[in-house]
Amino acid sequence: MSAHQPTAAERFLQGIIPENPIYRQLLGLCPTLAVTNGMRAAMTMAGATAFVLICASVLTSLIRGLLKPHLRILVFTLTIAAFVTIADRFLAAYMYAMSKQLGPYIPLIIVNCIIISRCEVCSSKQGVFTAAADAGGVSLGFALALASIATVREILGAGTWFGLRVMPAVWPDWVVMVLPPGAFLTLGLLLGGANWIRAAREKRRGASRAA
Amino acid sequence: MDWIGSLVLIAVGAMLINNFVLYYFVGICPFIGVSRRVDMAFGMGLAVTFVISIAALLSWAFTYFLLRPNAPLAVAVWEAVSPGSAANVDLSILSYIIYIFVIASSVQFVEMYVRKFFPALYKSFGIFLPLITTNCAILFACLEILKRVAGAKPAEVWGLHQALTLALFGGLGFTLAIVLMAGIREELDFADVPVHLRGAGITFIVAGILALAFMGFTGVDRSLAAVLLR
Amino acid sequence: MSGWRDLRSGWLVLALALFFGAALAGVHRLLAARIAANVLHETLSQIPALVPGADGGAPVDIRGRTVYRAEAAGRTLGWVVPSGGQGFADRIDLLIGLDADGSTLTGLYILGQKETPGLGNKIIEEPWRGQFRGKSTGQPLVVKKGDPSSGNEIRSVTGATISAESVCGIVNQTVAEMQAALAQATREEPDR
Amino acid sequence: MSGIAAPEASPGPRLEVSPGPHIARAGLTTRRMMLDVLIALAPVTAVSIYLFRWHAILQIAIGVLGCSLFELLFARMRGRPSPLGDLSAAVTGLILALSLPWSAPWYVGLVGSLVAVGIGKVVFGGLGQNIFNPAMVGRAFVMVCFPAALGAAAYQMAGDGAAIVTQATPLTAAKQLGQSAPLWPLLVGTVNGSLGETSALGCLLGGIYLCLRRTAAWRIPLGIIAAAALLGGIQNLAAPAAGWTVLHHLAGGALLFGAFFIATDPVTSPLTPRGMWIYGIGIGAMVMFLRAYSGYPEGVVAAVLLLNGATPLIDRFTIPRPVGGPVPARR
Repeated sequence: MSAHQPTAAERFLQGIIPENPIYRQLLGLCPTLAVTNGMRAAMTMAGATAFVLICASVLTSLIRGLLKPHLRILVFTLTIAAFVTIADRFLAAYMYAMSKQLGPYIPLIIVNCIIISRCEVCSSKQGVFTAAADAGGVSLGFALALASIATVREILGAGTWFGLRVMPAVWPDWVVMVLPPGAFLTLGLLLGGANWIRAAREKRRGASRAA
Repeated sequence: MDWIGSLVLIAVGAMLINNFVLYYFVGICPFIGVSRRVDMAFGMGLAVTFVISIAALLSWAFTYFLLRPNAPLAVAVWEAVSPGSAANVDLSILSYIIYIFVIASSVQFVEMYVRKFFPALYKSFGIFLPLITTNCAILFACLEILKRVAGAKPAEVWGLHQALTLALFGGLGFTLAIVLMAGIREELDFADVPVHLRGAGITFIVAGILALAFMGFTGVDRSLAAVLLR
Repeated sequence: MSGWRDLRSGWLVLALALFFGAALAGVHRLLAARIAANVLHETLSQIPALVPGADGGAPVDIRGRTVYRAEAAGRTLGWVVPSGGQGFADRIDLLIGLDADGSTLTGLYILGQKETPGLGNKIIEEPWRGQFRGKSTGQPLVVKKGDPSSGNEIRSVTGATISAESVCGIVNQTVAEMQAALAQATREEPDR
Repeated sequence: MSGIAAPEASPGPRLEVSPGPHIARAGLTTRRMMLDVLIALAPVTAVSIYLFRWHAILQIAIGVLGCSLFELLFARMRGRPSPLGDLSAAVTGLILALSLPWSAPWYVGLVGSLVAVGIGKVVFGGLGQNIFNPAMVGRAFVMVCFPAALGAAAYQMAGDGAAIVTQATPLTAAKQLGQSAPLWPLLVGTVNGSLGETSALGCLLGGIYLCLRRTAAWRIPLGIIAAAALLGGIQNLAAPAAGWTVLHHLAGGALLFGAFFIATDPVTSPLTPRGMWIYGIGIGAMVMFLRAYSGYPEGVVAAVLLLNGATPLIDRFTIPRPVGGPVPARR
């Protein structure tokens, strides 16, 4: 590996905020909108996605020397679909109620662009350790993004967080927040907020460099 | 009339009430990515509708004959290999893998076919076809069909006509949503949208308002089917 | 590229397919029973609440319909019938408890629904669905706004009449079908 | 549609027809137009205050003050001058308040104002650039958000004020109980309903004023009323309901209020006469369709939002071609 290649630790940190899959890259939006009406569902989804992403990254990294260019995507898809099936069955066996609640969104991890893009961009070109660190970082970034959206939606929409009451009893639940329109509006506004924070930080950094 | 009622229920549900994009959030990537121009959006919508219908046809056939518990073809194969062992054949664990290959190959096939026989059409929407493989709307339609074929009670197992209705009207609903969005986004090119909300942010907000408007259709499927069943 | 080389370069895919096939077969072997038990448990665990006195049950097939016989000490106390239909927003799936001859409702449980939160989804709450307990199945149930006055009336859900009527409709239809099936089953096997 | 075959059919230069910026329609006359709308809303406002007493005054105060406050706040956040002078926030707030039931809790109007101004207007760049009618965005949001406070049952809460406030609204009564109201109260407005929608004559009076002043384009309300009357007539022929005539279809519910005061918002409606007809007829047909088949008793909010969303497309396909037709392809 050449000197300018990012190290495993850098890869890990990159995925969390600077290259956050949701806020920066706008990937994997389908589960981001669909399962963020509560923290439990969102975190289960984040866990399942992390499992598939890390397993698929490690495996593609292991076999990266054997990959033929024209069969690459086929191999990735096969790998991801197999791991998703495994995750799906484990959820159905050990978290049946949650698996029922998440419904089709667990199998839809197969077409989550985050995973295939990490396989393509990173793990098919890097060592196992780096690939795993990258997958871990991206998973963490994905989990944080889901948590931010789910926090807003669950607290406003149901007055709870992880199912525990956090709002005072007089709080009138904003039902729309746990329904589809609330998902779109929350993500839209949070994206604007994230851009604003980033712009403000860059401006400050630019100002301090000038001074 | 009974089956017309059931088809209306599925069609209206898939297109308006439980719109693939605005209710189930599937197909968001092209909805955000290819909604800058109305003609492009329309092409994408048609391409998705086309592929989704073909994928639904194939996945229904696979599910019905091979993947559901005690599917006829699976049982026949088991019987042929070792007679008497087919009491409880269930290949549904292979569903996801088979669907994703069905989708990938139908996209390939559609691309080849359109390029060969409709070059003009290919020129305008051929570029979208490779993108569609990772469009979750298509896998979602396959999964809905799986639920209605493998998970349903014997009397409620979906036939091919129901699967195709879901796919066709789901695709048309996607087309409707993406074309509306593209019209709005063309208009927004002239608007003074706050800089941090430009692009994806405002698109999601518009989608949220459209989703609110589409909630007005709640119950329409039920009433229309009731009228037809009467 | 020739066909033969295509095939040769595909060995990795074949190997992976075999590997994943084996892995999935293993997962299936390991978990299938447990998943099936989860599905069954979802219904079986409701039997004591749906049919008073019953402590368990088993799925049986009555004229092509899977229902659950609610038992105590081997005696049939009633039936738990899974059913479903269109609600206000989406499909409603429910379990209906009936006594042994199908003449009285003994309980109602909502397995799955997507009715409006805070309004239509009140159908899942005990104060509303508890009304069905003890209702005679002699005549169809009807939804009434305000307090029910006669035996076959069910109080509506405030602001969500359609959800309430949907549930009542599903119950009425299922009970009618079940009664017919029970009558026919008894005629065919008089000793049961 | 045209986009698919176009590159093949015309190898010549492609002409792009794009809708003109909306800003041209706001400008100097905004304040006058908004003042006109406020004047036109006076009759229905008076009727609602007469019927619902301090409930109506409270809702209107919350709506107008809420919208103005949020407008000011967001302008401050974006570093823009205060836009309150153009009165558009007041109009949004008044329409929002008039579309609520008398019994709505105070936070409904406040949340509605926040969403109407914030999500309906400011995120699009402010007045003149919004795609959807702000008051209807706010109304739709609270309708889905607080179903218990805004559903059909909420109108019938026991309360003080006149006796009508405990009746079912005419549409709810017709839809759920099959009862029809006598026509005269529907016209005058002595029935239950959202604050501003009860009086058909009040809506007509204000609406005709708006049309005469050319603040509202007459084609839009006419299209809505014509489509609703036609479909209502067909519905009556197909399934006659005792005493529920075409006039009931028009006067019961929010159809006239929506037709004159909401659908005619020049920012969110089409620019061309042909487009206005399509838009108006579309809203009227959609309202009747949703009333007949959706789970909600009324469909004006959803119909207006849907056709607002389709307005860019309507404009796109009805903007006139250049004189002499499209440029022919060169051989």
